[in-house]
Amino acid sequence: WEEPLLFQYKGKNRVGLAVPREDVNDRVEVPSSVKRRNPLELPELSELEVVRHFIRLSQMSYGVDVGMVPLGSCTMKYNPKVQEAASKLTENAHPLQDEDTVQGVLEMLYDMQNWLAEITGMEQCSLQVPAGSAGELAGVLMMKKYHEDKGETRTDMLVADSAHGTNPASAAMAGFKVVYVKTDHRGLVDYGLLKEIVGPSTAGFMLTNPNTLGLFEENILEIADTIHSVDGKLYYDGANLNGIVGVARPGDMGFDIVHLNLHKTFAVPHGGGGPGAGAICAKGDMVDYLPGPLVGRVDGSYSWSMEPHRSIGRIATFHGNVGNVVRSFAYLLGLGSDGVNMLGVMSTLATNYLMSRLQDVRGLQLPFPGRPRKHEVVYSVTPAYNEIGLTAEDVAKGLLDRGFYAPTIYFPPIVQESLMIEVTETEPKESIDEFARALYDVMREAYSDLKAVKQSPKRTSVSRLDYVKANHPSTFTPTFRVKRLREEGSLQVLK
Amino acid sequence: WEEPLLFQYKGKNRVGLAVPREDVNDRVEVPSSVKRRNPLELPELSELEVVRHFIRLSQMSYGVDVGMVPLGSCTMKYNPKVQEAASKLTENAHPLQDEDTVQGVLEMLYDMQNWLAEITGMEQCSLQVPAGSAGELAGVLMMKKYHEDKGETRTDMLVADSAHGTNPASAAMAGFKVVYVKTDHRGLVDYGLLKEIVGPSTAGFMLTNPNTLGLFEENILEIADTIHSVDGKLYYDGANLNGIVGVARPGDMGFDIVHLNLHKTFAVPHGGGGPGAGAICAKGDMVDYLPGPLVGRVDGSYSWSMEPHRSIGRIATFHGNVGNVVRSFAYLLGLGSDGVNMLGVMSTLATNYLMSRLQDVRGLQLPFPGRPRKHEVVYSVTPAYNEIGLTAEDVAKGLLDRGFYAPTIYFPPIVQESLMIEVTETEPKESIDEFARALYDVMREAYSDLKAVKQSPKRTSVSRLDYVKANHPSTFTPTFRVKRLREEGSLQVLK
Amino acid sequence: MGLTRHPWLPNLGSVGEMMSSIGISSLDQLFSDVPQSVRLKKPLNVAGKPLSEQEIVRRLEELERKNTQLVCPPFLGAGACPHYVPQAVKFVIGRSEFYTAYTPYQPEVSQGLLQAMFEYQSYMAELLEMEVVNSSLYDWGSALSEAVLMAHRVTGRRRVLVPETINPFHLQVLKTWTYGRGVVVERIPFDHRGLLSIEALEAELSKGEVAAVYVQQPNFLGVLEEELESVVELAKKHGALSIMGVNPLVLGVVRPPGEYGFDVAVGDGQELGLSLNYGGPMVGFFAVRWEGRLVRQMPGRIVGLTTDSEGRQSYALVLQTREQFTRREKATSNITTNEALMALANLVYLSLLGPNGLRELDEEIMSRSHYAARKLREVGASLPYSGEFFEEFLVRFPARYSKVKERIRSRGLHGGLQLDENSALFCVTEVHSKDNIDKMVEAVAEVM
Amino acid sequence: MGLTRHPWLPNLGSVGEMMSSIGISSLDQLFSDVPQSVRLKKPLNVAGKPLSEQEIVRRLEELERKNTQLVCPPFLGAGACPHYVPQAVKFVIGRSEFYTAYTPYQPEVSQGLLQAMFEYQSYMAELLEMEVVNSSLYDWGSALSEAVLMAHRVTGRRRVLVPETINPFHLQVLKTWTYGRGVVVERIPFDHRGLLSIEALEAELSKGEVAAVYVQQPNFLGVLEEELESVVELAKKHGALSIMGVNPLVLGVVRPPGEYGFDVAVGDGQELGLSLNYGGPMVGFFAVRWEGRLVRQMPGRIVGLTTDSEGRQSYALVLQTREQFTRREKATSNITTNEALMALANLVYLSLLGPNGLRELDEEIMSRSHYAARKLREVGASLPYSGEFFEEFLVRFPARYSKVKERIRSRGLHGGLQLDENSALFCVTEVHSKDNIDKMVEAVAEVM
Repeated sequence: WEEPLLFQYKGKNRVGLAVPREDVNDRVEVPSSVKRRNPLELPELSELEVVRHFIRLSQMSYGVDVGMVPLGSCTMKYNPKVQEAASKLTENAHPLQDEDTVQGVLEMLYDMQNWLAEITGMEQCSLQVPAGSAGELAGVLMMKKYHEDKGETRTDMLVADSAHGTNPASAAMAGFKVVYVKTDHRGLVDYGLLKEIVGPSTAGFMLTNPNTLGLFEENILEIADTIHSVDGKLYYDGANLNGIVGVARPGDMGFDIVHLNLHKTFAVPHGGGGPGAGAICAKGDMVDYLPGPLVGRVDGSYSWSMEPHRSIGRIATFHGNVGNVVRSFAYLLGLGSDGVNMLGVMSTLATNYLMSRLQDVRGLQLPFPGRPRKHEVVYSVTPAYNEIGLTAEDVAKGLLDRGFYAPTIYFPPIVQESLMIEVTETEPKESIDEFARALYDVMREAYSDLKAVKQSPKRTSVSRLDYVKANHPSTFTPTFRVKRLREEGSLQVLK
Repeated sequence: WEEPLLFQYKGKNRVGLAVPREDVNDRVEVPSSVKRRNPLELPELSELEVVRHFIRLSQMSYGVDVGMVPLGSCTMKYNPKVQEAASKLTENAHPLQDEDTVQGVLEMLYDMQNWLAEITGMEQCSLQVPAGSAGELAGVLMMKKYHEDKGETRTDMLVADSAHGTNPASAAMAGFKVVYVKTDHRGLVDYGLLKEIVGPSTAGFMLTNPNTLGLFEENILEIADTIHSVDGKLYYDGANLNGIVGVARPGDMGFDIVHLNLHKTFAVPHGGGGPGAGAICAKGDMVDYLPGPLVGRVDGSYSWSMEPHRSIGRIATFHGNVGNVVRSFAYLLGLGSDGVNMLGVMSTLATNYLMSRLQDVRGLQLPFPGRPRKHEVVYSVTPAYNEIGLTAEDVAKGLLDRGFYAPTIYFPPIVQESLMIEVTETEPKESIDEFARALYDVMREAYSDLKAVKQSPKRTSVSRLDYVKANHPSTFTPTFRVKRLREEGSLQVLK
Repeated sequence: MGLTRHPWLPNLGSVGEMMSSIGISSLDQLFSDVPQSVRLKKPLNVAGKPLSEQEIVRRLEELERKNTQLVCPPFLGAGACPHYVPQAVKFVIGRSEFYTAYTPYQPEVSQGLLQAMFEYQSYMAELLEMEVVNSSLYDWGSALSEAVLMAHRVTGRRRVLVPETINPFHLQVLKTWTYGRGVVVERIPFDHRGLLSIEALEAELSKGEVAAVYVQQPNFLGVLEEELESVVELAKKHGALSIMGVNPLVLGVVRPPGEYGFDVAVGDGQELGLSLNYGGPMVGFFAVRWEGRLVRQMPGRIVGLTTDSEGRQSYALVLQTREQFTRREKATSNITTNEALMALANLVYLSLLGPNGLRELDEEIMSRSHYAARKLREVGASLPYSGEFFEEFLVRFPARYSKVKERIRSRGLHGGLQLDENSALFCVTEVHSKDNIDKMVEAVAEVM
Repeated sequence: MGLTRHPWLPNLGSVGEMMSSIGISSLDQLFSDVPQSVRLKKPLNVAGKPLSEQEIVRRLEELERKNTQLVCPPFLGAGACPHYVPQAVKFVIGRSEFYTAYTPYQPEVSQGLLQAMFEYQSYMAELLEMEVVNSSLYDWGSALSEAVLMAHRVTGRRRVLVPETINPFHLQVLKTWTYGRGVVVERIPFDHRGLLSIEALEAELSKGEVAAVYVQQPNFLGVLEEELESVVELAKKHGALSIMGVNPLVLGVVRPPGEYGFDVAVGDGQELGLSLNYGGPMVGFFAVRWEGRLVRQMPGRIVGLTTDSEGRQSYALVLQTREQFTRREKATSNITTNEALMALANLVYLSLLGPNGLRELDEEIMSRSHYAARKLREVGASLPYSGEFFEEFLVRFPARYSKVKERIRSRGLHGGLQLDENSALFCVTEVHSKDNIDKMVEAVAEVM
């Protein structure tokens, strides 16, 4: 398809949705000082035009329902269709309704609070955070407030150099100085270095385990002891939980705070970027700092009765993305204990199986070899880059032409020309086989016909894009309004 | 996509839907004489595999939501999305439930019976027929029984030579001899000829008005008189009603029986071939012959209380395609009287507008010119066929490459190399413009590069198919079972 | 013109422009050929004022509230049995590329739909162990009628033998559809176990002129017929076609028509992933053995495998020379619209269950129906026929069934279909929990 | 291994094969690097036994029944207002190519989603009359927080002035989010009409060090602010950024932020086609004027127009150098996940309504809310503030509101949000029929 922009539709005097009219004689106008002056420059469309337009756009989009999306650290699982039915439970509930009118919703949230606490080994969870980054922000604010309550100003937030970019960004938003902890030759936190860095100004350590290389931090108990020895707090980034669910729990490893991405580990659909859903969980003295209120249960009825004493306050306007929490609820009901206990095993099995299919592919290198991966694995195409100039991006585009979405590339930053691959336990073995074949095929083609790979993708609706034009101040066009005003000559170059 | 057949999936020990287990101790087996012996040769699939497979197949399908489907006599309207919500009303009702438990369903059916009677100018409608051909069968059986009740055996069913193929087929299923009435030089029923044909053995005349050329039968009142003069019955094929809704009614033209396709005129989605929904309506002495029972209303409550005295009996197992009737109900609620009264005008306007955009296209001829069309128009590419060998099928395939579905081709049979186009009132003017441009473009290309058109379509998921292989007894493969058995050598050539 | 804007009528604002392109000055000119005498004198009065979508939904909800909300689906079968419809089935048939498509006349842009129909045919073929399946007819009743009309065409005979235990709704449809062709339908009695009497069948067959013998599995009493080999043999011996009507759901555990050698198999896919829909749409299936005269005489559309001009595996409608749009009055049937979308639902349902799921589901249904039957017997009801059953069974009550039924209704449940003063046909499937079965039995116990 | 088959775990039957490909003989070997001391000693206890889909649906329905079924949506707003959600909106966001997609990192296979996000940004830009819009943040509260943090970055100042009539939930979020950066939030009072006091604002501004002035339209009392030009002027004069929070729904009839010259606009798209969802997901929008320092400092993803290597119009994520995955602690925000699907819902909703529909809807809502207000006054309630309102208004009752509320509940309706002993904030939109408004007022009348 080459589907025009809605703004390029030319209909007149059309409407795609009729407005109901109630016969009340109270027509009023807004005060003239407040009245909109310019006509709204929006297209007029019938229902057919709207529907057809978006059907066509949808066919130019790639999601898990179309094929495998092996993005590392994103845990792109299959989203069971029963989840869509689940959203009916919460769909029409207003966040400020009397509690006795939403007991079903509250019971669901209460169960979820408890189940997630059990899974993470924490004492309590708040579901208010709408997604991961808000969960991280909540977590670092909790640490900040904790230290302040003690009358201390702790300036440093430790972050692994292999960490997700959100970790340092969140720490910075909370006003911390970010101190990076290097990765050692095994792909793990350099424990020796860590001991040197930790001190009285250490507020906490943000860590993910398994880490972004898919490796389990073996020294986790020692790390926790070290952080705790200065009364720092250990923070768990839940993005990578899928590799160990049912095998080990952050709480048992010494973590004090955990954020979860329900849209990763617990199968909430990613929505093309969002909405997700999150949880922030805590144990010990950190429980008092959770964003509140939480759902409590008294005499069989549920209410927002649990307010953490030293709560950092509200992190979302209402109760978080409840409409997505219920999707995870349905997912967990379907897995049950038996299924939940197999998540880590099955996702880890999938990753290691993929690795077994990718042995000895020319140009592809496995950094930090010799250790089992968990939910994901990171490869490097540095050998091919050095030999023939093939980049990770080239490989990604080559995979697109073979019907797959690309892995995460150029992350984690500690690996050059990296491909970060996560297949999840929901992809059938045959899909993994096909993906391995496709990757092998791209590498093989690169060595025989590099130009062909460099020109890919060719079978997609557009080919490689002009990013200079997209980002240059004189051509940067974030809205149709900018395009129109620029064409009219009434817009200056962005300064 | 090249999506493999489900039978080519290789998973083992998979299931896509879990079966609930209730703890009852009544496990029984079927008697051994009745027990299935051969294992079921069906693939094992997870939910993801099933969903992904069908998403991919859906993207290789073309419907009204994807683009214009200008199939003549098929009335491919836009299907408003509110219809999908409407199906909830009937979804879970069992056809044999106590009537007092389905009053909402019955009220809807009662309203629909009456509305359709009003629209057609008939006295009563039965919604039991699941689609058009069953409606026709009901209609001809009603005529047959009517004449038999009078003690007469009438052998002849008159059918216009431009009629839909279902008309003669239905007549034949009811045991009638089909007598064709020719079309005259104006594109209308040859009234002079008709008068000659009609006689004591005439059971009835099956007609559609506007006819399949999109022309209104001007002599309709005279035709009706002629048929009625020998006590024949005039039957209205509702496939073409859309061109005159709100302008004229079959009942007022002298028709005695009308069948309606709710999936044409009343926007039930076509479902890739079905299910549709139908109605069979009657007036005068034909009312008693309708398939029954009908919904009646007594003291504000609804029941299946109206049984036509001389009913031909049940034509469907239960009450017809009620789950689709409710979709038409929602459609009619949305149009209201004001909208219904504009259907004929707006669809006719669309057809004639298209014609105004297709004047003087080289190679394209308008048979029976000089008269306004109604819901559809028939063109012929005979001039181009004679000049350069371009066929109607070539034009159809050329349109596919330009993003449109093709019109109906080679119908009606009285026009050579015909393209039968119906745009409906739901297509925006701009779509009609684009279609006209595409058709012009195909014709232009044919004259400059015939081979290119003959090789189209090229941009579709497959190119032109091998119909000899598809139909030849030695290669005819209607199921995967046939393919498997043939490959195993255990299947003979079909004799 | 009452309307100036409407979501479904995009051209209301372009009327003037379109008229001037046509070269007319009034819309009336479009209808200059329609005699004034047949023109509508006053506007149609239909459905009141146009409703906005929101108001349509409100009106529908108003009607929904007039339906009684039952605690669980009725214990009703008799040709339409309640089953759980998986979300994935609803999702797939809700893909509008499928549901807004027409019959795939242009295969190059309809490969997805065609492949799905080929897969539907293939799944049904495996289930039935028959080689050729069409891409659906309306419902069981019409599929049976088409089968009988086909037998009439093939044999030239008029007599058709059906069991007394045929679903009476199917029987009525059969009579209506075949009336025009002069087919005579005769009924064969059943024995004390509720099974077809083979002796009676043989007796009727030997009278000659029989076009077809029809059997139903399970039969209307819910009983599984056990001597179907004999039926096929006898029909063959007397030159009649053998037709088996079968609930495809049972075929996870029950012998399929192909194994017996039936010429034709018909039935309804309603129990494979369709909502009840107050009885429609359903989806009739139609299958025949691998024999030319049957294949060439069968009704309905068939999708076949072929290749395109570049050799790619592809799919197209085949054997179209049988159909009405080419053959007109000589067609094998008048059918055009079929139930493709419902056939798709069958396919998705079966592909989700797979062979293991289907077998497990069958076993679960049998457990629950037998549990219900045992419980009903324990409170004093009886099962008059001793033949083994699947999900339906006839129950006889010492009390009047109207009273029993009323008491069941008082619990928010809905009993089985009344057949005579003291009997009703009950249907129990995986949607009836033990809890609800117990509640139903409790209610029954109160009036015994 | 407790499970042998599960619909969502396809490889349970392939474990052996996969293990041998890996070269291990026990699944435990996959976790040889996890110290025994942190391994789970007993299995997690979560959610009971695995439920089949049918049982999941039953459990959800059980919970649904524990919610009170109201006759119509509550008369509740305060940041989340009930509106009719069109079927086409539900349909489009139910297309799983959209909802199962990730952030479109690979534009070549994500053009559809990218184009939709570009269109969303473009629609919002027209509505707001602002040039640059991102492709969504979490909600109003977090969008406001991001705006304030941005003002803090741009100006280097710490004071932020907000009206006393700010939505209190937004205020709480703002305080949480900006706490770490040491931002101080101060409140500006309102006058007898319920409008922001410009004098008070000016006084606070002149004290200096103000990073941003925030106003809310309509404000928490439901009142439409009338002197927003002055706010922009004053902010500019004192070197502070001006931020307008606005309910985008009102912009069919109300002056947009761009017309006043605001630097930043934020708000929530909840009222543009989203279900209430018990308060989430919602969708924060974020827009800035065409000025480099604002554009480069804004948070969140932005989709821009470009061309591909063959010159075709295409779309891609732009200005990614602002974002966390490249800039880490120097990023403009930590946000990754946004609310793309909800932004898509906004886009579909607005494209259905178009300019005429939006204006008509606004007029209809104002009619109904004013009807309700008049009726409430007629039975003895009062409106303490005289400023013009849109859909929300503060009502003062002579009786205690707890009693009023209870009486309204007795009709199956749900009243407004209690603000003090005698007052509540009511919200009336197109989902509240005249009938239901009358019923509510009737209930109120009974306790007056």
